Amino acid sequence: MKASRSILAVLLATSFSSVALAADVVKIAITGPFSGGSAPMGVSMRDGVKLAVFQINQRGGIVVGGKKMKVELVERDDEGKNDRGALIAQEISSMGDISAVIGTVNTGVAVMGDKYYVEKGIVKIITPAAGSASMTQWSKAGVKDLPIFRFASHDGIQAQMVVEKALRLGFTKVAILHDATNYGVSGRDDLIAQINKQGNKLKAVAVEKFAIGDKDMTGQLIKAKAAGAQAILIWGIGPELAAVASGKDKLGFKVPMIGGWTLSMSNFIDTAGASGNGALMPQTFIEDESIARAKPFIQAYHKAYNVSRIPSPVSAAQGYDAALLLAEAIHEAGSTSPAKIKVSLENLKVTVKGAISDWKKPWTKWNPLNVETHEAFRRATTVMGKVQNGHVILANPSEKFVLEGATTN
Amino acid sequence: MSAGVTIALRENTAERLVRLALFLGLAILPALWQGQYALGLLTLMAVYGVLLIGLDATVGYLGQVNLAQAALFGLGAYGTALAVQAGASFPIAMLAGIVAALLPGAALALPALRLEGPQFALSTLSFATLSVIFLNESESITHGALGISIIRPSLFTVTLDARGFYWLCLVVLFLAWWASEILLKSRFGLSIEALRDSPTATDALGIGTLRHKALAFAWGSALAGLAGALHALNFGYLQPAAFGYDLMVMLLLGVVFGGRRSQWGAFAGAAVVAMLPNLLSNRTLFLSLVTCGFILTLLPAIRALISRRLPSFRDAAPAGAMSLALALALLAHNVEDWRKGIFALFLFAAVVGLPDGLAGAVAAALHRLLRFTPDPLPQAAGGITMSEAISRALPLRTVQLSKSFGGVRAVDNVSLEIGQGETLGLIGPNGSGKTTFVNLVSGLYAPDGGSVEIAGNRPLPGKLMSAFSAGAARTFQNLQPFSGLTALESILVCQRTGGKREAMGWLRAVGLEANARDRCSDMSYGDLRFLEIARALATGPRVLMLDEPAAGMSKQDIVRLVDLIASIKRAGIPILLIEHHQDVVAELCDRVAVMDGGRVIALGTSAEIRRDPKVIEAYLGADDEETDGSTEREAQIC
Amino acid sequence: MLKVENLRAGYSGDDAVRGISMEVTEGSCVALVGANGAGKSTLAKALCGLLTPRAGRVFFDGKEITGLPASEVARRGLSLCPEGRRVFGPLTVEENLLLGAYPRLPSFGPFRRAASGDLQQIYRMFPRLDERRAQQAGSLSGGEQQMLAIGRALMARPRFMVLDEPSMGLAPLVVKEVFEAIRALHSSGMTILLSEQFAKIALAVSDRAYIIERGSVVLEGASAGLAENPAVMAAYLG
Amino acid sequence: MDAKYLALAQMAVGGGLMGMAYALVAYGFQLTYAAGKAVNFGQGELVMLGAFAGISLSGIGLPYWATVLGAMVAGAALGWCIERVAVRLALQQRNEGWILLTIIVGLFSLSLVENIWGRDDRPYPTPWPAEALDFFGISVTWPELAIAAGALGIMTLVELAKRYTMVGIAVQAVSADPDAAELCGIRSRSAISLSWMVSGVAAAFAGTVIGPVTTVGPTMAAALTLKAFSVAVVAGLDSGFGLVLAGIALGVAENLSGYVLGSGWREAPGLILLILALSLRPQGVFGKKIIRKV
Repeated sequence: MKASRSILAVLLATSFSSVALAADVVKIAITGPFSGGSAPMGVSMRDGVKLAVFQINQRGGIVVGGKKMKVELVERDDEGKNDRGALIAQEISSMGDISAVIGTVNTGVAVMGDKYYVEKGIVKIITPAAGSASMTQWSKAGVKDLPIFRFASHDGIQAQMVVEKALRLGFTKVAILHDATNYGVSGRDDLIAQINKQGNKLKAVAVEKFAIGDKDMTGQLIKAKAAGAQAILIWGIGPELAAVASGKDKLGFKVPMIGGWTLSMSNFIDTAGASGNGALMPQTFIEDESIARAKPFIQAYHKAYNVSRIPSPVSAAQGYDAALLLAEAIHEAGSTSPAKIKVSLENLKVTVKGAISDWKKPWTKWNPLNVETHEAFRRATTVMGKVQNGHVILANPSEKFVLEGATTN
Repeated sequence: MSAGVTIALRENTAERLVRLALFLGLAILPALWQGQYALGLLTLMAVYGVLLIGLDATVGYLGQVNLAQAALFGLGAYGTALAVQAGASFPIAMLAGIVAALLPGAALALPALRLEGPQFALSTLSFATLSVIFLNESESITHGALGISIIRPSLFTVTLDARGFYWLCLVVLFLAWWASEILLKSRFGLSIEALRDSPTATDALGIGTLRHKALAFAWGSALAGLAGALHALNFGYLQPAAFGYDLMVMLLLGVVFGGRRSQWGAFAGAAVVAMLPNLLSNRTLFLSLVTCGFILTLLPAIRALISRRLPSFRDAAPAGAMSLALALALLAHNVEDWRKGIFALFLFAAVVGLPDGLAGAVAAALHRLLRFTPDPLPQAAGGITMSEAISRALPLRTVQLSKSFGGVRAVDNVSLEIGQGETLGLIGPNGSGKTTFVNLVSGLYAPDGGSVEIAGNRPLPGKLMSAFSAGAARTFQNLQPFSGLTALESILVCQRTGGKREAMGWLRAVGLEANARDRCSDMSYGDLRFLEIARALATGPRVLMLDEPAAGMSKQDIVRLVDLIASIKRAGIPILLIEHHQDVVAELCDRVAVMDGGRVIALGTSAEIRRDPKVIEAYLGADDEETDGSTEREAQIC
Repeated sequence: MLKVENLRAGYSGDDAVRGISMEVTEGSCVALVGANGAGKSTLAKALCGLLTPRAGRVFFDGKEITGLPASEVARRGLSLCPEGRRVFGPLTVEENLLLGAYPRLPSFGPFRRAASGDLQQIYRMFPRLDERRAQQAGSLSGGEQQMLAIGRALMARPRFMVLDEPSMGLAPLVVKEVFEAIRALHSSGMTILLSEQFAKIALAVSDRAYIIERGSVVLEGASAGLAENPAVMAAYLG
Repeated sequence: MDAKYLALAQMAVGGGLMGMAYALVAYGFQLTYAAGKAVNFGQGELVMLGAFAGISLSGIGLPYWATVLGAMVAGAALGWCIERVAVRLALQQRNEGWILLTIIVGLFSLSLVENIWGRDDRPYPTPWPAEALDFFGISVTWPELAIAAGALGIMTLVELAKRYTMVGIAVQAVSADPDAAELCGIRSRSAISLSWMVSGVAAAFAGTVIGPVTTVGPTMAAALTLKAFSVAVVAGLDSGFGLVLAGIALGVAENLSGYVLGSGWREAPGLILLILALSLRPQGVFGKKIIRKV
């Protein structure tokens, strides 16, 4: 009896031990899909954040109100499933000691879960989810005070760049291909809106959908080819993009692919092989060690995770920079309270030197009429990348200055 | 010997009290376990509880792997969400959810319910896939992959906060539980269970298969819709992809893990499915869970070793799985990465170690610890009487009935009649076609030629139900017990009129009054034979067919059996009696037909038959001299 | 050669075999006679390992075989020709026969050649099987199936054969044919245990017999003597 | 030929070739179902594990054919494992446990693969030429042809082995009547194990020929399992080469309806046909009718 009671005591003690330690650490949560189809993005983002946190802790932590505090991470795998994401949001927001959240890949998860953070006023930096709905939902709802920030080049910007690029290459007829997820469908809508906005000089001669897991895109491509498309504008994730590329080859349909940032994922580049060459996509980051700013991050990542290439470099770099920005905001707030961190994120004083850029006040006070206030990336901070022989390079080398990064905003 | 407190509670009362306590506990839990997350998990558990109680109707009670529940859940959720968007009030929106699941569920029932096993699973799976395609592609209605967002309307005038909504879910769960229990413990529910154990017997005894399957499926669908409605109102955002294969697998695991055929099991399964994957994220909790699980699973293996035998696979496998889980939990570089694998190991240990599920294991443990007195049984009433006014038509007539299997003519041009109140014996060596004859008459097989007439009606060939409606009831040579039911319940499902008292009356008639509460799977072979006769009698047949009722019975039982059949005969019920025991046949039968090689070789009184050389030969086997003569004689008779 | 001590066996519920002891000496033909449901088939199954006995022991050639799996028992030379024939319906007649010799045929090599001698012997014994060697066994008539079942059991070159209800469901003429084959087998020196409901024919073929009723032996002795015994006849027709 | 009809023909051919892949995976279902009336819902995971095993072997520099052989060996071992760990027990318990235990084993394999080989899809390296072949305007790639040839090849091989080796005949005997087979000295349990091993071999082989077309990733299993299960049940779980016809029919139906109705609806007509086919012929289109006995 005595023994069992002491075992119970030990169990209880261990389960509350994390609470006991919580006093002198800053707790940050990372959420995203670490298993399942979108895992390559989720895992790269997570590892980017962890790398930043590791470096911060190595330096002794964040100085908060004169005291150095280490950062402790809480990881949650949302499996890319909405309900699971919503539950995780509920869990994190009721933990009570979480200062901020970084993450989310799938737009649906953000739409379903973020309201719990908003209710509790917990700061969240969305990265790398690019779907428009994750921010526009708040302007639609007319939320006055929003603790959600985005650190990703959102689909609006990306669609604008894709359409611009297609026009600059002199195309008049394009096919739009997209996957059947929230990401793909909203990407399609953004593209059509952009074509409209840029004067309807492009004509979408075919709009076709494909499902996650589809590996045979012949039907969609035959239709695009028959309609005389000169380029394929595409919104999807790695494996299906690769299937489109190889399907194009099979049919001898030699037109360029221009699409969302996901065309830079290694699972597209590896799987598509030679047929992926020439694909164009907006990028906030390119895994190219010749870019001086990016080099230390790339090398540190390769070393820390023992890889020669990052599965999703954009996700990783954005996760890394988001963590750095957050750390700075906590320092400037001088507190681990989410409310104060939110205010300091909206008014960052110091320029943060990240792997992507020098971030100078990336966000401003939330205005429900203008989602851009909580969006960090602008058209000017995003470049066009191109797949070449297994790597993403700058489509236009003259844009290198953007990545070398004069101060942003 | 512990002198412990004797629990004088009645079993059902105890169960009700525990359930009440459970719900009260759940209702006050948010006050103790604070926070939105706790509420979120509890709400999810309540919603899944409703969903799994519905799924259990098909997976547990009907015994069919139903893969459509997740999709029906989704359809219900979308129905509610669309209704809310259209401005419906709270109760109307809930109703819309139920209807949105019930109607497609009914449409699926039509083709699917004629199937069993893998075929049933596949048709429900196809339906599920179709539903998700529909939700995804009908962008003008459902907004497709973009999903649909709603704001929870107020319930009449009350705006529900998270806690209020949780309480609402609890109330719905309670009602669903209660209604399911009433439904599934009623004659209807018993019929479903009977159906699972022997669809042949339920058809032959007029309980009917299709109708019950359809109703069970409809009930499951309605609950899926209800759960879907709660789900939509809970999260306020829906996407079609959420209702696919992954959810379906989780639900199925939940039902089996919790324990089939019990609302407690469905609830336990829901708790596990809702909580476990989420709780596993907490490192400390998770480690203690794995450790506890590991220690628990070690027990059977250790017990085996103590009694000095090698632990069987069933004893050892859960421990193996849990030790692997423990190793992963302690050694893996990143435990979060292995979450799914560890969850799978947990489930493996549970499914192998607890074949009756969590609820089954707990109930068994409770029964070992405490003694419950069962509810009292009503006084027996009624007895063996002819059910309806005797019609003038012959109870049974077959004309030139034939049936072959492969190259063998099992029944060959058999024409027989049974008169009013007559008992006809049907004897013959093994394999002579007696049982095939009964199978033809009772509609299990369709004859190749000839016709059957029962009490003046011509049932459809090859339809058990049709033969039953005409007035035939039978027992089976290879017993077809409703293994999951008790003796009393077995009678209740077969009765067309009357209640428990009358059912007890039938049990009394066959001398099984004391066994009323025994589960058929635990009854002896002889008792089951008597129970089959009681079952057939309870349907009020116009002709009773007994297929080798004395086979495998002890001498005393045979004496009992003869008395029973004699009393059935006295009540005026015509009987077709297949039997090997000559003394039984001689004592009971007015006439005896002898079959050999699929044909009737002799027909007459017992005494006449006994003198018939063909019969003697058929029974004692062919001697050289006799065979030659007999084949010629045989040709003359037929 | 076969010795059974106080065997009890059954499926669910009551034992169908309630403590039977018996013995079969080498070269003899012993009959088990009893009505349907007396427990003969249960006994036969328990002997050859298809059913694990609940109590008692079985010795074959002086070695205990109680509880061994049927395949092991078969490999030791005890061959059961089961009740209801149980031929492999989808397979051809010749494949059925070959399966009888399975343990000694090469798994991948030229098995037909290895078994050709035995096959010829069976075909000589049952010419009808020769005619239908390429036909599906399920399409044979009852008598042919019974011959096939006996042939299949013989292909194992058994030293001891148990024939369970070989007459079941057969027309009298066919029964005669089958029993002639059994008699021939016996005279060629095979040890046989014959379970049969037709007392007269079983007693005519066998040397010794056990009369079984409700799972127990009620009479035993030389077949000739039992055939004269009016009690045996009475047991069969009441 | 008119461009529209050419496009339809292209879709039909592509669908038919993919249908051969379904048939190949479905064949694995058939083998284990015959052995003990068990359906392995982890069949897709076996395909995936086989493909990953092959990729690992090619990673250490083995040529394609050697990776195929290696994968098949791994498949045999995995098939044996599943039978031992999950199926034997479920069959003894005679409940719906089989379906769950195989799903659970599949779930665990998924997690295993995600952690060993990562979560990414990757290509399966092959020696086939990259450019497509052109038959009267219809393009067909080498890996697609390899699926068709491989499917027919391995099915023919196994079917021949079933008919022309003693072991094969014994396995058939066990599936027809396990008790009678035991009486012939055949160890039924070993025969069932063997069936699972062969099923594993077929699945792993399927992984190595399907992998080059679809790419290999942890998520490839679910879709394949469901498609193959559909093909197996619709054709009839004892239908032999009927699978090939059912597989091709499903593949063609999918592709054509995807083309005509829009890609989102590609599976719908096939599924509706499937439900109808089952309600008309529950034993499967090419299956044998079952007689109830009491």
